[in-house]
Amino acid sequence: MSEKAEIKANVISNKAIGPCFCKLSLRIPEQYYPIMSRFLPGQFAQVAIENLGSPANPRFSPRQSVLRKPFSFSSVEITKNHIIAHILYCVLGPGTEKMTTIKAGDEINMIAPLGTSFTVSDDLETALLVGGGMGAVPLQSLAEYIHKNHPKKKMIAFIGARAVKGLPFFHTHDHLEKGKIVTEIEEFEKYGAKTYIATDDGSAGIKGFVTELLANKVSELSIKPANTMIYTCGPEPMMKAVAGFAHKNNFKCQVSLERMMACGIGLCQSCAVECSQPGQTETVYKLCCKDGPVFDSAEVCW
Amino acid sequence: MSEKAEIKANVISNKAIGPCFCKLSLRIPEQYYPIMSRFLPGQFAQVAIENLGSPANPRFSPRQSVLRKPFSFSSVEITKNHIIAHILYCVLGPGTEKMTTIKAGDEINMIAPLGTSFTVSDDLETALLVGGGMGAVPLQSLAEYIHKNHPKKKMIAFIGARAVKGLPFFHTHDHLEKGKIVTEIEEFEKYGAKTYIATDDGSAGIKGFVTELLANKVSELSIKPANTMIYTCGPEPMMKAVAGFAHKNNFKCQVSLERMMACGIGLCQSCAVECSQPGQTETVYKLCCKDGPVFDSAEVCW
Amino acid sequence: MHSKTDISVDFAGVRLKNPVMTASGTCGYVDELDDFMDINLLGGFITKSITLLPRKGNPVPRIVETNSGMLNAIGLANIGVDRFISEKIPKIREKNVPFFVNIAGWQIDDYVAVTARLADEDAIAGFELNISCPNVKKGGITFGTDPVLIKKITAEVKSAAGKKPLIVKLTPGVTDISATAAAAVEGGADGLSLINTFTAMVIDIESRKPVLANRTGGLSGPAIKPIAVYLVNKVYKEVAKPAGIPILGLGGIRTASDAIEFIIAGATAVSVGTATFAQPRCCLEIIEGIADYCGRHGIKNISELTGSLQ
Amino acid sequence: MHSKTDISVDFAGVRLKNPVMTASGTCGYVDELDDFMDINLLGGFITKSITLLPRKGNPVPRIVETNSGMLNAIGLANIGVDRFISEKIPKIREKNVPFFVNIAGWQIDDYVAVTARLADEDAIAGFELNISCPNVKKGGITFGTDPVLIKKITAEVKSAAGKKPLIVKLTPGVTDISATAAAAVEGGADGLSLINTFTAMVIDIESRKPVLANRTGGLSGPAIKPIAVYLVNKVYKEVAKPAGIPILGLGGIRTASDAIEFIIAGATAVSVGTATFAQPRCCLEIIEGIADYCGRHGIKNISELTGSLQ
Ligand SMILES: Cc1cc2nc3c(=O)[nH]c(=O)nc-3n(C[C@H](O)[C@H](O)[C@H](O)COP(=O)(O)OP(=O)(O)OC[C@H]3O[C@@H](n4cnc5c(N)ncnc54)[C@H](O)[C@@H]3O)c2cc1C
Ligand SMILES: Cc1cc2nc3c(=O)[nH]c(=O)nc-3n(C[C@H](O)[C@H](O)[C@H](O)COP(=O)(O)OP(=O)(O)OC[C@H]3O[C@@H](n4cnc5c(N)ncnc54)[C@H](O)[C@@H]3O)c2cc1C
Ligand SMILES: Cc1cc2nc3c(=O)[nH]c(=O)nc-3n(C[C@H](O)[C@H](O)[C@H](O)COP(=O)(O)O)c2cc1C
Ligand SMILES: Cc1cc2nc3c(=O)[nH]c(=O)nc-3n(C[C@H](O)[C@H](O)[C@H](O)COP(=O)(O)O)c2cc1C
Ligand code: FES
Ligand code: FES
Repeated sequence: MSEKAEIKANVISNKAIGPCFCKLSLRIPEQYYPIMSRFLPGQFAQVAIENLGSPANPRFSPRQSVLRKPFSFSSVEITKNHIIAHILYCVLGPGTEKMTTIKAGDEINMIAPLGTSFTVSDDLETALLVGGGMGAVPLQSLAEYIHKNHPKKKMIAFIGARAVKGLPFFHTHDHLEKGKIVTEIEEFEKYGAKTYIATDDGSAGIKGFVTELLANKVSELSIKPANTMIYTCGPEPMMKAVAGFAHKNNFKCQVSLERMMACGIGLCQSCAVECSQPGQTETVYKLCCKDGPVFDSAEVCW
Repeated sequence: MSEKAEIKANVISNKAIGPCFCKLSLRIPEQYYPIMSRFLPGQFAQVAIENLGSPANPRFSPRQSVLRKPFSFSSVEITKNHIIAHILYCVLGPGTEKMTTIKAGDEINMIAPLGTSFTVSDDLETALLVGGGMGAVPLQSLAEYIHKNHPKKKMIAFIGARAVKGLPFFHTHDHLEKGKIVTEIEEFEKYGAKTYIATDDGSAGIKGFVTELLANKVSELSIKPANTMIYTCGPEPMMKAVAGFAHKNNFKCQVSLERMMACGIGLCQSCAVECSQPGQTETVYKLCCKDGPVFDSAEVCW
Repeated sequence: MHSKTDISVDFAGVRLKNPVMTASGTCGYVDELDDFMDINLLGGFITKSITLLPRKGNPVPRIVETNSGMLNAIGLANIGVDRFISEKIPKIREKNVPFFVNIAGWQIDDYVAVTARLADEDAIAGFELNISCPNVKKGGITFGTDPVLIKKITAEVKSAAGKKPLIVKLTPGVTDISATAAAAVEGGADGLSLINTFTAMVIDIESRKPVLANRTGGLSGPAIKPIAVYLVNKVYKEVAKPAGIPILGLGGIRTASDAIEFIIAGATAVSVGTATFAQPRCCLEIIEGIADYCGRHGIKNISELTGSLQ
Repeated sequence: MHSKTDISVDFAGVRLKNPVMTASGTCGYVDELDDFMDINLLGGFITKSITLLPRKGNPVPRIVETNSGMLNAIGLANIGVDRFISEKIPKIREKNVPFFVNIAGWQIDDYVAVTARLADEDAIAGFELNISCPNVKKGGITFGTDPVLIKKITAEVKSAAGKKPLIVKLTPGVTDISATAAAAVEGGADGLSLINTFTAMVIDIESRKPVLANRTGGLSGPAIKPIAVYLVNKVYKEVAKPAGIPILGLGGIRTASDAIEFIIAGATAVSVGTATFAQPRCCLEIIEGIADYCGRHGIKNISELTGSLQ
């Protein structure tokens, strides 16, 4: 049986969250359950945008797109009776701007589920989720997955953003801890993951980089590399820093990368990721859409 | 003051009438009244379609359009307090198919009013309106105009179509006249125009061409060329036949022509109409968008 | 808030208050856009192609839409140089913007004759030589592909043009556009404009005939923009920059961002063609957008941007 | 209801059950589309370009979207002929559809060597010679623009190909494509495929750098279709028909209507490239649409349609 397919999903809602972020919620029709129930966290969809209109006064220079656009799932709720999938997207250009015109009741054509997923081994004890900006999206589905399938494992999430405005996908709430204001993120807390936030301007959580936060907490909480996995997704420089931290401290680390993708299904070779090969000096280009988006951070040539 | 302008109109409704015809009703915002209140029957609009989406399962091969599309107004209701404009369109290709996705509340960008109009001289006594298929659209606004501005003039409408299904824009009603079923068209009757229908298959009105119908009624009713004007719009072969009839019988005749148009405002020369020049053997190309769409049938080289 | 940028440019000796001009054949002769904008706000205005004798042009259909573009086969329909002088020049005089007359013909003598008729018209700032129109059967495109002919026609028209600058408009349909560009420069061109349209065809599959009466037409619009940007950059590096000659970049421009791409690639000024059909005011929006971009990027003089591709 | 049409075609001596093939570089090597369709339903399958040695290809970004199209600068990333033989040929054997291997290289010897390695592989139906890839710096495009070189490389590869047919893929970036087509035919080509992509560039105006790491890339997709249809028709009339050689038409096809345009223009078969990225099953929809069109028009054999432009 095929592992991925063209899926026509029904739009439940497409809500703006702040000026440039949106949440698209989809109901997957029954005929696609065999495909979509194979979804694993970190996998993504290629969403068709050609038939969409543009808003009346677009912010971005118009582009008449033929290609699909790749998006991670922030959550895929699978029960016997329904599958609901959520995509969180940031309006960055003409394609994502077109997506803001999607309405409840519309039909969306996507190819899914695509690519590799985050993996959770049985001997894992602690999962460290390190996300930056939009990169927190696939980590949300990872937290959901671990909570559901491995409820005993410990999760800690570290989320970085430029400012508190960069966290609009999240329901945050502040409370006092040892006399300091601590901002927590419901989306991770609800799966039992303790959250820590770092912002460049200190407008939420600590002021600084999420990598510093990670390093500090790992030492503060004496988290040991054995039986711990770092999962990270975010801007490439951030992931590079996290991978560097992991490497230096002997942590295993899975990274979810992004590339410009024409097909998302292994046809075009546009999404190359330079990787080292065990025991060889020569590097190879792997495909982000097929061999990734989730890679072992140690194999990626940063 | 400029005679035409880019107008942002508000969509009141966009209703399907039968499988491939639609009526788009627009509210013109007040700031455009100085422009739109100059509208005369026969003038048209260039409607922007670039920002429109396509329906989920389009019937036509996709085309990503940059250009606007030309449409006549079927009616422009001008009062002190509002201007409401109506466009009737037939879904013939990817552009008009996109227009079916327009919804109440949307904003439509059009350039209007464009081109020449039908003219009604003071000494006119009888107006013969001869329309075929979609060509009946501008004649509707002509009937509205004559009714409002020249209520004393007599109007008779002759409408041709392949079959009764080709008349979906109209509210027709049948009644018995001298023992025969007669179909009448409310859109013209309401302006005091008696209507006659011809269909190729006889599914409404008489079976045959609208030109035969015209010739028969003109002789039956002894309509004389003096102080009569034939106004015609429809497929080019039909208009050619009507122009031929007019010429042979010394009627004056105004025709509304269609051409593929890139700009609609006299910039591109794409909409050439070959015309004779009084007293010269050499013909010239006039512009359908600027010198037309309404021409004196005698000047057009058919 | 933003620093004020000088976006005026010197194009082939003509001062343009900004780098945005209309494109030949897409803006009429002079006053056709008046309902939509004050053309005096433009950097420059390039007229439709003018030929020695009036031309009716091709039969219809003359245009057809394509994905992100259109084909045209207008066939150089125009009123001819005599009527241009008697009917249009007086109107041009009323405008306060540099007018470039686009010249077309069938043989070198035609081009020379039209140019000579206009060389002394004060109202005209310069000429654009259309040696690249794909829709005229007898000539045009053949001039545009042969470097020897290009050099010859450029030289002869240049001497007919007197003191007025001559821009040569190049066709993209050649193996090496730098060779044709270099030929124009050798012939004495004061500027190069590129690109004209690509020869193309749309077939109506029901009738199995080409949609255009002329069978083929020229492809323009956003579809061709990335090819045009590449060609402008190539000619800038290989010919225009070394020769110190400005480029007028065009092909698919419809936003300020598009125009800025051409300028970064090497264009001193840009022309807007097909986009004007859909948005008659778009030149003005592009001018505003360029000024805004320059302000945001701290560019004092737009010349800093020309050819600044890294 | 409709009369049944025979839509199978003879392409350069290979029987295709229908005229629709994948396009090189847009469908992987063999099984990449299996999740979406049974490729045995295709007329034929054209592999990615194969070179003598494996190639990693260009740095990223390798693609960027444009209006109705995209640029790619993959740089012929491929596993090389050895791994192709050991890893892909066994999978090809399991398929029941004619496979054409697209061959690329830097000098004539490279092309000949790859072809020779595959000439005796029963699983391979024929070869397509890529002398027109715009994204490889050292060679490729230069071959594709020089008739003398084209004739030479075609002849040498043809003799290495043994009994298998050789299709030569042409670049649109030449002044006269009939000259390059004729050269391929003189060199012994059994078929011509056209068109490959146009060299093009997209500039990021914020960084003032080309978006693609390779700076330029090849433009494909619906944007270029009307140019491709014109070129197919030109080569059909001027070269292919007189020589009795079939054309594989491609460039922007995404619907049956597009494919039929190419066939009417003169293509015996068509390839679908960029459209497969958006609609992986679109080849099958195109095949259905062609059969439907032929039925509706009472066409008994699709060969009646080829070159039927009026
Ligand atoms: C596997 C994967 C998962 C993704 N998941 C999400 C997600 O969950 N939410 C979300 O908002 N976005 C996600 N993205 C990125 C998203 O695909 C792009 O933001 C989107 O395609 C931009 O399209 P546009 O037309 O609006 O803007 P464009 O004008 O195309 O691009 C705007 C900016 O985004 C960059 N960009 C465009 N496409 C990509 C890409 N594929 N990868 C990296 N950068 C790109 C461009 O370089 C440019 O700077 C994901 C990308 C990948 C590859
Ligand atoms: C002055 C004028 C007034 C018009 N008024 C109306 C109107 O009131 N209602 C209406 O439904 N249509 C009207 N039209 C025609 C309308 O513009 C076309 O049907 C429409 O542009 C088709 O666009 P499309 O993309 O859906 O189809 P396309 O695929 O572009 O065309 C479908 C078919 O229509 C023909 N066509 C396309 N554009 C034109 C055109 N401009 N003139 C003639 N034939 C064309 C094509 O050759 C093709 O056969 C008018 C045209 C003009 C010039
Ligand atoms: C309808 C039309 C008519 C044109 N007529 C001319 C012309 O008369 N002379 C000329 O040099 N170029 C002519 N062109 C080419 C344009 O000036 C321009 O080079 C080309 O369209 C590419 O720019 P664009 O994509 O912005 O339209 C014409 C283009 C169009 C679309
Ligand atoms: C991502 C990509 C990779 C390609 N790789 C090759 C290749 O390896 N060899 C080749 O001959 N053509 C290659 N092409 C060109 C296509 O085969 C085809 O000629 C071109 O894309 C035009 O067709 P289209 O518009 O249907 O895509 C490639 C095209 C794309 C988009
Ligand atoms: S996006 Fe096409 S191979 Fe990865
Ligand atoms: S449509 Fe452009 S001049 Fe008439």
